[in-house]
Amino acid sequence: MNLYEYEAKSIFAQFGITLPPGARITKPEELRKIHFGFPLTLKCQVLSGGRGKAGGIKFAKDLKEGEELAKNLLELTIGGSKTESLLVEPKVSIARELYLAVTLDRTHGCPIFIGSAEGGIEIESSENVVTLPIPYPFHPYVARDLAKKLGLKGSLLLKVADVATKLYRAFEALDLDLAEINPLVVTTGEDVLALDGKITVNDDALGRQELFKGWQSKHLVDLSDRECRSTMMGLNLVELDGDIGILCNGAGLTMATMDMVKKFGGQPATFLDVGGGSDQEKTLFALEIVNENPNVKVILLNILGGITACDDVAGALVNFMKKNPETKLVVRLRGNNQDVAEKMLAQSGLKLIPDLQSAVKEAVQQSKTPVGAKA
Amino acid sequence: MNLYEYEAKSIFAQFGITLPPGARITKPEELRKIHFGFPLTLKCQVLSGGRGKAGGIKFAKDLKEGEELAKNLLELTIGGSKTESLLVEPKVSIARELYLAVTLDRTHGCPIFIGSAEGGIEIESSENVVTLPIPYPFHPYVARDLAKKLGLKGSLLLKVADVATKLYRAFEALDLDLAEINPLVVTTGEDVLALDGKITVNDDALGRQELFKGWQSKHLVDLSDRECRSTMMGLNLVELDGDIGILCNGAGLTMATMDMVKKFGGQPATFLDVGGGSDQEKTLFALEIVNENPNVKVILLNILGGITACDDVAGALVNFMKKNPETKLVVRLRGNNQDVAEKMLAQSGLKLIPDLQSAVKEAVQQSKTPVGAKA
Amino acid sequence: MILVNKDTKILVQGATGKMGASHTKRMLAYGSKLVAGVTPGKGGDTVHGLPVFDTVNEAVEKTGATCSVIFVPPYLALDAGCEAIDAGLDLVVLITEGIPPQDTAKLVAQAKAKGVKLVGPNCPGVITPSETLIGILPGVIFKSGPVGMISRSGTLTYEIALVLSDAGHGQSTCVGVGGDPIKGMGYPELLRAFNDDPATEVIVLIGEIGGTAEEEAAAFIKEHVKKPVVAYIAGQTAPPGKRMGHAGAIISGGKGTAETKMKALTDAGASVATTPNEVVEMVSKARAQLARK
Amino acid sequence: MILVNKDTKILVQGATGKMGASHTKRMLAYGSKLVAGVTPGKGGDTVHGLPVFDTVNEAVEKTGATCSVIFVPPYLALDAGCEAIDAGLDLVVLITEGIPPQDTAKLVAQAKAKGVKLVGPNCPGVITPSETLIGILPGVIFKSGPVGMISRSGTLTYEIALVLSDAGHGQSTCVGVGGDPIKGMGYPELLRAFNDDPATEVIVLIGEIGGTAEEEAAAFIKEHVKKPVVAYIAGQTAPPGKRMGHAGAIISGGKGTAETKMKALTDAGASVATTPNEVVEMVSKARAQLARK
Repeated sequence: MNLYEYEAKSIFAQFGITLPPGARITKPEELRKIHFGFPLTLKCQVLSGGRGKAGGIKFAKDLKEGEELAKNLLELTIGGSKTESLLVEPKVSIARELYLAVTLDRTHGCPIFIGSAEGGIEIESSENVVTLPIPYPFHPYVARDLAKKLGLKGSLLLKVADVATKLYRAFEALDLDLAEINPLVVTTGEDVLALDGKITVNDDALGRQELFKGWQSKHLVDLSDRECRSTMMGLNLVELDGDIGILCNGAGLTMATMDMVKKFGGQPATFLDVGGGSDQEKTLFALEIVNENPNVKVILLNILGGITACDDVAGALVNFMKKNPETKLVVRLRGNNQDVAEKMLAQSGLKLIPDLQSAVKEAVQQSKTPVGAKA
Repeated sequence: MNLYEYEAKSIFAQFGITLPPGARITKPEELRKIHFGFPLTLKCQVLSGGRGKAGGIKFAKDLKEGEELAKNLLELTIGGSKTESLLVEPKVSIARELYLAVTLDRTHGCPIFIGSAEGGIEIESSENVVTLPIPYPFHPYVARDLAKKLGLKGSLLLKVADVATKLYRAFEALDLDLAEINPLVVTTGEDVLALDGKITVNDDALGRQELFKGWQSKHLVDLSDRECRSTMMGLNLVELDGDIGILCNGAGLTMATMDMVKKFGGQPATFLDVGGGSDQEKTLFALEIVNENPNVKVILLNILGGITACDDVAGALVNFMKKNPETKLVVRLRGNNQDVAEKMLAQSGLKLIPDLQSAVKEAVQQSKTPVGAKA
Repeated sequence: MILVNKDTKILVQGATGKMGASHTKRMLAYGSKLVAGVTPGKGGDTVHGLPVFDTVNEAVEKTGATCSVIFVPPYLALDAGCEAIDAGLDLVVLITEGIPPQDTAKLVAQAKAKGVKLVGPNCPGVITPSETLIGILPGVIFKSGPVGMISRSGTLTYEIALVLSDAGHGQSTCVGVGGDPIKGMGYPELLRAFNDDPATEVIVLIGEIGGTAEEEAAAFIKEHVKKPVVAYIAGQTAPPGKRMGHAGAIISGGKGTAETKMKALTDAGASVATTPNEVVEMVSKARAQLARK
Repeated sequence: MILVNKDTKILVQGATGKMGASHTKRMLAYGSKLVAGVTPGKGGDTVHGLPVFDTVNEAVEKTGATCSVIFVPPYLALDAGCEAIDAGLDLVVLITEGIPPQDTAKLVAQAKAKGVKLVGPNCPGVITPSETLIGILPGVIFKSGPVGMISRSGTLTYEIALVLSDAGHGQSTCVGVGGDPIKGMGYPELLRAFNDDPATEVIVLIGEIGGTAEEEAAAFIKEHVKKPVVAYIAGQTAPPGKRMGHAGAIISGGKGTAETKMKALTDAGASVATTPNEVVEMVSKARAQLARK
């Protein structure tokens, strides 16, 4: 779950990281109540990236300009996401900028610090990036090692190491996947402030982090409506541009099926992993949500049972076909209770295809047949 | 720092350990406001042990009896400590009693669980004691291993392991030296309650535990007034029954000096370790506090300088002798700036004895000389 | 075969839960040498004839188990995993999905410190066909033979084992390393084990988008692996920036694409398939070549 | 000599603090091979001519130090100690007094996991007379010779070294293990080292009340130590239940008395003195016996 900048900053503050003063506004006229003076920075609160380039950050020299800019910014849509609010901050007098993050590193299998002596950058494309694995349990010396590797000295080394320590504490305490300060600025007065930040909370940890209880639904704004509903049901749906709706059990098999569809000339419309051990209700929901997509001409259901019982899947299919007799279905079903499932579906006039490659080819062919295609 | 039972219990509650209902009272008439009914248990809140044997726990069947007992108990002195207040609890219907503690173990060099399937006992003299070293970082399975070793089964195993887990969490979070529940009772209704408990906070950690800020002075009641004042000054004073006031630098040397005094026929009146690197002010305070003890006939000051500068000590001595010209002093001073110190003290008429054994013998002899002894 | 065989004594943590119990039954039916279940508070019970203990330490002491397979809920996995690791087992197979990755990182560090092999989490387990099944794989799909398999995916492993078995290419051992970004055993250690295993002729590596594990595997193959490797990468057509089911399956910042992985593996001398059926063709070819030698 | 000699390269953590700086000066004056100071934020400075670095890792990389002596305040000792241990030094000497013992327990566990020798905390350090002094011991008191000393106390060690030196019994190495209940190296490891050290003829063990370390030492002596051991226990007249200066020096629940310790050591074959002067007599006697052999 990605957080808005203002939310990330409230967490930074909670862990003792110094911020510039700031206020969140949802109406231009709220600017009048702000106690710190002009010039001001107005920043769109959106979950998508590329805010700066999309014109989502503006500077106002006085209230009149501020209100005008605020009005426009509050109506701005960036990367498909509507601006949720504005974060207003005084313009900071910057001596230098740094980059600081904690994230999980696959290769080391542990959290790492990422730092750069240049901030406000796209970290993926920066040349001067320093990384440092973080042993568990953490001790602050690791943060000092990082600051040293960034070439810092004296009190600045101590201040940046202190911020890095606090950033790690937040990362660990709140089960974050990413805690990033970019840029971390050093002001002309030698203060070290988190000017902008990004936090990604680990989705699997949401159930044990009191702070984020109930936050999930309002943070799915970069997903389509169907993707959101799937997420809330515990299903992983990714919508694509094609016309073949793919449902499988297991992430790898779903990707492989998608790859095969494409290889044999078809266009996937959905990636939908229904997971292991899905029950009838969940499978039915999955079929319905794929079917809702108006681009879908044919649904390819590929279930290879390990945990999943084929008869449960068949039950869901029978129900679905009753409600949606027009929908084209290609079904590959293999595993536990396959024989029972076969009988159930035969009664509904649906033939199972036991071999995946044949099923994929059949689905591709059906997607290209105009007869009986949905309007 | 030892805590009162009611304080220990408030910490148990904070960490989720279930307690019987309870109220602390300082006046008998407060019993009338207690919302849980009779019979009641009334328990003296004192820091010294042996409360039960000293008659510090009583049961009252009704309000009348309760007020009478409360009046008496509030006036009770146990092991030299005055009763601070009473903890009042309803009588619990007990099915069985257990013992549970977390403490630091010297031999293993780490925290350990101590448990016993019989509670309400003196753990030192119990036969059925189970101990289990606790690896760091802690995981709850260690608490289950303990419960298993105590012979518990089923839901009781889970409940006791849960209490042990919470007890460890408190122990770690609050820098405790000892967290003890004795007895941990299983009620006839299968609830697991901490009926009595003891907490010792590590003295060296008091400076970083917000919860205990300002608590120290009110918890020194088992010390003499002079011992209290020394503790508040950061000095370790133990008062003894003899007449030779011993001041040394370093715990081991102070003990050795005390042992030698006794060996050569003297009686130590104080053990006072002035620590390493003491300054003039602290040394003067130490001399004064030893001199305050009316039993002290002679002060034996033994300083072997490593960190301590002899001239600082000499300065303190010169000052002390000006104020207390009557006090008999035997001084052994050796180490840094010894020559300077020697000159300073020679001017005040005091001769240094460089050898410890000779100094001890001299002090013992002076303690037996009645001439010029203090009144 | 690697890691496990018919003599491996296995205990099941979370054996009395719904999933644990049903897979205990299946593993027993397969012939796996399960010796104990562990569920705190259920000591003394039995599950499908298996004695249940309250603690791993007790189960190990009483039964001599050297391997644990874990089915506990995600937030209890760190505790259960450390219990298994600290008890001094050889191998811990962690099936549980949805463990917060910082917990996994702690488990991985603990396993490393204690010299314990950890497989998973979020994995189907390990099977040495005809000998033992440890986890949730459907045993009937796997046949005994000379193909060693390593995979980040569950059902995709079954799919490929299915077409391999149908084509007469049985498996020495299949290890599902799991779909999470932070995990226990990875490709290099398992590639080394299969390379050293006399029962394995050909190694099949089933990867997917996300991370750089396949690139690291390629480097390892180039350097150390003498046996033929057939690789398959799922997600060749996955869009960037979207998590494709597995927590670890995401192309981010242009990194972790199937393309770069396939190229690295090809460059390292592996045969790289684009469909499961191609995997079969390549294994057939490799075995035919070995037979000619 | 054990643990350290004139070639031991030493870094000083907390070298720019008041205590660290003054002892840095003393150690340099003694001839100890100090190569670096470490104080975060003071990198680039010097202290008594010694270069100061911001981190232990940098200091080790630049100077090749293998030993650290730590003078940081008590609540920073866990961090500084782990920094030293994780940097892969051989020996860490922790002088700091007043460290909360749970922090010490974490340090002890970390040192053990990484195979690093930890001496202290709350200790005077280690001296190999005429070679190197690491810590706060007054160098002038110690003379080179064949007596190996292990002690829980600071100034009492100086007292006994003083009377020994005056009587012509110099020391091979003296190790102050510290007065805290939880500590790094203990008697058994050091007894073993002195027993194996060709430069040591007689071992002097200076214990005190509290705990059972002396009883464990006695068991070790009985089993493993071939050289004569002279022991002294401070606190023979200490009252029970009172902490005598050191955090570890307390008789509680009837345990940890000088009497039981002295008896255990006597039973193990050690000569047990009741005063520092008796220690000298017993060492003289032991050396005379050795000389006759």
